Amino acid sequence: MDRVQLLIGLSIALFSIGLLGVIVRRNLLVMLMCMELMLNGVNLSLVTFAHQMGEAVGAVLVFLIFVVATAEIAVAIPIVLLLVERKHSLDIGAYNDLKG
Amino acid sequence: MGALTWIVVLPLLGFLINGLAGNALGKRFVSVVGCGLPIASFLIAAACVASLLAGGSKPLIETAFTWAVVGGKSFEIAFYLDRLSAVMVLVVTGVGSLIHIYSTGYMHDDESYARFFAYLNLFLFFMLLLVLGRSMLVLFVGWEGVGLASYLLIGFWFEDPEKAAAGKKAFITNRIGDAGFLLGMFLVFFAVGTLDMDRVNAAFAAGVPAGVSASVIGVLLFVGATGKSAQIPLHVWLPDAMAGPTPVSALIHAATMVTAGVYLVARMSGIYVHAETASQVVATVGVLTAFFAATVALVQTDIKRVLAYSTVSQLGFMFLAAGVGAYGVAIFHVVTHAFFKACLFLGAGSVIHAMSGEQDIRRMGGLARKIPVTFATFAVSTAAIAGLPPLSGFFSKDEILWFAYGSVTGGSPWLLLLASATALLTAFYMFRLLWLTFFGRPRMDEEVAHHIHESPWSMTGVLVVLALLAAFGGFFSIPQFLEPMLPLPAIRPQAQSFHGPLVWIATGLGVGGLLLAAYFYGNDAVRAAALRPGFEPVHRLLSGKYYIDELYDAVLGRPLAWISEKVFLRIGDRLLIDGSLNGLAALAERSAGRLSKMQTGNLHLYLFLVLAGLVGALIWSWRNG
Amino acid sequence: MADAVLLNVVLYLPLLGIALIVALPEGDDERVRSWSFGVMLAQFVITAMLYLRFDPNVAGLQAETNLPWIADWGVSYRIGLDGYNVLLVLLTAFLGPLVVAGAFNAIRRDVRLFYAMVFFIQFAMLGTFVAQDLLLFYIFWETMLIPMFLIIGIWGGERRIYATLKFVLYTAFGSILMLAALIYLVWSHYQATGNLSFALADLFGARLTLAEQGWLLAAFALSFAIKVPMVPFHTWLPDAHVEAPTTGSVILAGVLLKMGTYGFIKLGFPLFPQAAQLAMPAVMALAVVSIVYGACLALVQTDIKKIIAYSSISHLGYVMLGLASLDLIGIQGAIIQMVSHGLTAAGLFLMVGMIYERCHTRELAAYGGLAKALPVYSVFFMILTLAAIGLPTTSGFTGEFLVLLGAFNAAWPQHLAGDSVPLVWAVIAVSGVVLGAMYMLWFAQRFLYGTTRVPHGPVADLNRREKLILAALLVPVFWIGLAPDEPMRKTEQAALHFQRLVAGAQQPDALAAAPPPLAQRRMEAAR
Amino acid sequence: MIETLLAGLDELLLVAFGIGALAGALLMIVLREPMRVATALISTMVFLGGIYGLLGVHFIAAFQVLIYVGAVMVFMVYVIMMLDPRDPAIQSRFSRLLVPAVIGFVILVFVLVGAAWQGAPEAPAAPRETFGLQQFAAAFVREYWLHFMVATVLMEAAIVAAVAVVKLHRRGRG
Repeated sequence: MDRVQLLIGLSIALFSIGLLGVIVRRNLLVMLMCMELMLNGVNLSLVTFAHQMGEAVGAVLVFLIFVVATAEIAVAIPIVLLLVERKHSLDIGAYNDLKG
Repeated sequence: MGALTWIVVLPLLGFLINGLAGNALGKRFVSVVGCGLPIASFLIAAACVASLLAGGSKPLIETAFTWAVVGGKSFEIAFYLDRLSAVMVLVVTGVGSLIHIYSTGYMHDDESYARFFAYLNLFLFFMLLLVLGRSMLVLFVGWEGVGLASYLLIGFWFEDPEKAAAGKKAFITNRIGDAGFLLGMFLVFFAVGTLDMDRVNAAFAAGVPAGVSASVIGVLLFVGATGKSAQIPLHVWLPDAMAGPTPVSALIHAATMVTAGVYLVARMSGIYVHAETASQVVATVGVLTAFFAATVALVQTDIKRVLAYSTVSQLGFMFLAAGVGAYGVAIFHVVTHAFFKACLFLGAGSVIHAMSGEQDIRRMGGLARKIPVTFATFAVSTAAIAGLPPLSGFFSKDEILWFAYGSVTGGSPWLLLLASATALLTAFYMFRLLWLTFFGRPRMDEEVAHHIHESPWSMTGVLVVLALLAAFGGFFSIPQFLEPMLPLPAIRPQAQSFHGPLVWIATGLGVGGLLLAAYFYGNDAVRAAALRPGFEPVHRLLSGKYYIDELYDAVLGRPLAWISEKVFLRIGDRLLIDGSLNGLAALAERSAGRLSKMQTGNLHLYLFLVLAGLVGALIWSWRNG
Repeated sequence: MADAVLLNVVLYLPLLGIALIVALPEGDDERVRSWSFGVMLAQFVITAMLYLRFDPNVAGLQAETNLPWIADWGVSYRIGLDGYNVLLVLLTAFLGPLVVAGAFNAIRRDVRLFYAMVFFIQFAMLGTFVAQDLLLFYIFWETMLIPMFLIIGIWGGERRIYATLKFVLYTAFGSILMLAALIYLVWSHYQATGNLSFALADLFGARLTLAEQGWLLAAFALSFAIKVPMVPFHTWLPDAHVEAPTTGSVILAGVLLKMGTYGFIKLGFPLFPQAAQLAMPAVMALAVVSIVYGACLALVQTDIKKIIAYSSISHLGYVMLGLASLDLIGIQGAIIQMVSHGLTAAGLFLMVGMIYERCHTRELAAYGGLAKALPVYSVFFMILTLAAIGLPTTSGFTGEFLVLLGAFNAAWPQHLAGDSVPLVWAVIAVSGVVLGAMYMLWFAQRFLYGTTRVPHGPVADLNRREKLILAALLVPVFWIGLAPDEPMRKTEQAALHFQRLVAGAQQPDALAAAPPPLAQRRMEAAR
Repeated sequence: MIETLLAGLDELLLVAFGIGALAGALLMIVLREPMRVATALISTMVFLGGIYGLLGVHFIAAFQVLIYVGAVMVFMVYVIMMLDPRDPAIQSRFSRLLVPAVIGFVILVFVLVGAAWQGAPEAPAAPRETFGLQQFAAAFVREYWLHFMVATVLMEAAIVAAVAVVKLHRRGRG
């Protein structure tokens, strides 16, 4: 088992666990954090490939993902605050306003 | 600008001045502008005609400007004066000016005095375009323009819905004719590549161009002419057009505009000489119209309607002449008709003026002594239209009868027979009109009778001039004048000897009509009244004008409205198009409603579906590697 | 070069106008109105200069700007004047100030936003006309929808939501198809030549099979036919007109509808000439059906705006007939008829707006005898009505006459050759002249004549502003009617170009030489 | 000797960090308290930073720690502290979809890993020289400046949005 495969496996695992977490956890904040975990998994794969290929593209992308993640969290947190303000709950089950 | 252009432009100036600033300028100024400019036009026209004749009849051509050039074909706005247009332009400006002068008296108390003169000048402008235009395009501009002016003038008293409707009817009927005219014009353009009528005639003189048939062109142009000149089947508008002020009836619906169709046929004679079928159609429609209108005129009781049907009838005579190839004679009748019919209409106007607006001849009678000038001029003109020698109508009508019988191009005994019958009827109903109006016992109310007065000099003076023209106009021998450009047809050999008797027959018809009218309507029309019960159905049919208006309404008007409303709007637009669209929209909405049930609002479910989708997609792509 | 700058100035002046009025303090409506008018007037003056400097003898583009834009996709920022658009650009710029002035009284709510929208749509319309790049054209084309949507949706009548939805759905539906067709066209042109370009000049020569052309033409034509609108894609128009505020109707009738016909003449037919040739009988049939159908429906309407809306359908049918004739006279007539309809329909809608401001109803039955009550109004109305039905000396006559002459000129030889169908259509189209007179005079008679009935009357006759607007509108109406030579010379090269491209396209030989269908080529490439 | 040992250590450390990261991730699923979840996430991130360092991309490692742990997670922790996350409303830790989600998860991992193993690119014979900050910076300035600018704009928009949301929040309250 060589290094790259190991790291890719890890990245897959992190991504999948993140996705699983988003699906199964009910706490809004935990869900957000699981999303961060997914991003981290993707980052890892990018860095691995960049490392393997010896090119900077992957790293650049990672950098941009940092920016996006930061932006995302910067917007998400106030939204969470607003939502909690309205429903007084962090339980995602309370948020079914989109029900058709 | 050359002289010809000035002839046309002066009335336009009058229209602009009176139309834009008339109300601010005062009646006197309006009168001066409104009458002065047409008179100036007449004088210039006379000078131009003089120079035309001095120059050996070489046509005067004046190009004003180029309207458009498309694909190497140029449409020019040019004016053209030859002998034919010389006759027409003199009649139009001459009679037109007289009627303008008459109007200063007739319309004196109307609140829209300036508007009236503006419209009259506008009409004159378009009429002059029509007769002076070199190209069919210019002619068409004038053609439609006079229709517009007529529309505006018929609906002059627009508060009355009936009058406005009459104007509309005139315009639409004319437009139907115009559609035919347009098609004929297109065909000419296709054949010759130009619309300049002198060139078209020249081209046809060298033989009918390839790809077109002269008869098709002739019939199409004649459709236009039937519209403008009120021939069957498009005659329905003219009697209604009498809703306009009487000078308008005289100018437009008797003397000038309605003869435009005859002018067109004469102008395009180069085509018609090659178009035997078309010429036959023209002659037949003409003589039928003449006869038909004369029968209707027998029973009309509105003084202007009698004259209107008589106009339709006389126009039929003109087309009869044109149809048998005697274009010069047709124009001759145009001229004499312009004189006597203008005089009759203006005389009728004078009568109406005297009768405080009453138009029903059943409520007139015994006016001869009260308004002697009007009576005298009216009587002269009546005699002229009835064809009593040596008045103008006699000459032109005699020649028409002669050629209807004798012309090698279409003359026949049938035409003569119908035309003679019409001539007899004409004399009869005209003298009936004269009798009922001027003789016998006065039948009007006391109050009206009290107010009867002779018209002012501006009206009677014009009547006198026109009566003189109607009396002696026959001595201008127009057919000979036009002979160089519109040669008269040869006479069939077997008809040669008939000319002498025909003069006597024509005279006899006029006198016969006179005597019959005197017999029936003298002595307060007791004999006519006695006759009436025996002919009740005929009388009703004639009074109803053969119910042609009703027929058109039932066959064309109502079905059109019905199809538009019920089929196109209800079924086409609302049901089919909007219906199917709304149906689609409703379908989308309903299915969206069902689909929206999937939206549980459960975020976890959505995410799980994402996961499932991801897995599915991966497996699929793995399988299909 | 100077001309190119001027054209860009004309194009972007409306945006400057938006910036100006947005910068104005809130509530200063008077100043918003006068400044908007000023900007529009300046735009018209510059456009008029450009028009005067336009050289009628040059066949190609003038005042051209050609800059790379999205170079990777072959998209360029390419605008310019040619015979196709020069009159329409002038018309748009001419109507601008009149539209602004016409709304001085009518719009009292959100004045700044309103004028910003008017500027916005002006920008988009001019852009659509001058764009010489397919993608640029498409962007402007779509942009037009937004301000129109807002103008009808915010300032419209009671059923405005329904009307806007119908309008937007109809046009957007057509646009989507056009976008797909456009991409396919560029793509297959790229496949065939290796030149990825959205420039119209390149695409005119694109070699496509007849089937491809047919589908692409159908997609383009649907989009344009909806905009024209041709029967049976017309039902959005009456609703949009009725619900739109006066300004909306004026823009819609004055310029927006010309987009459809302009699209046909500039893109639809020349891009796919062989298919267009084959489609011409159908186009002709639809055009004539539009003429008659629109006229018949106008005859039975009771809402003033609907009458004019349906008459628009009829009048634009003439434009399509002229194009379908493929006769030089007919094509020229079609261009003139576009302008003429822009003037008369805009004028009539303005006048309906003026009476609506006074009497607050558009129900024809409520009116009567306006000639007595509002003489000046009636005179203008009558002139515009007569111009609309093509009375000689007005622009309507020039357009109709040339269109019908062209249609007939094209149909008669076919009749001689044994195919009488076009002749029948041409003859029916000529009879449309009668129907036109019927509905317009019927309308005018009930509106202007008879006993005087003025809802909420008595009301004042036209004021000076309104008189000036209408008088200004009549100038080009009579100009084109009396002396169409000048404008027609400017469009002649375009008409020739159109005729050469469409009528001159070789039909059967081209088929053999055409490249195989795209799918086949892709398979080959894959191998 | 020492070299091979060091290389082996490198490998060992990599595996250890990987296991640490994996453990942190799994803990995130099972822990109830959000604060503990956050701690687990932070540890995962730090482990990942270690892996990056081991791979030689030090600056990414530094960013990982600085931005993720230093900025994002601190923000997160603040919010957790602010919101009193022991929400009594949350009856159960997991949603009803736990079982199907786990099944889906297993299949996903299986498929992904299978794909990764099957389609893994041939490792270059000798891994090329790892790029440093210099190449990264150069690439950034020369080729990716537009992307960088776009990201900057996005960042800015996010800040504005965050401020706007908070402002809305205030207004809604006041």
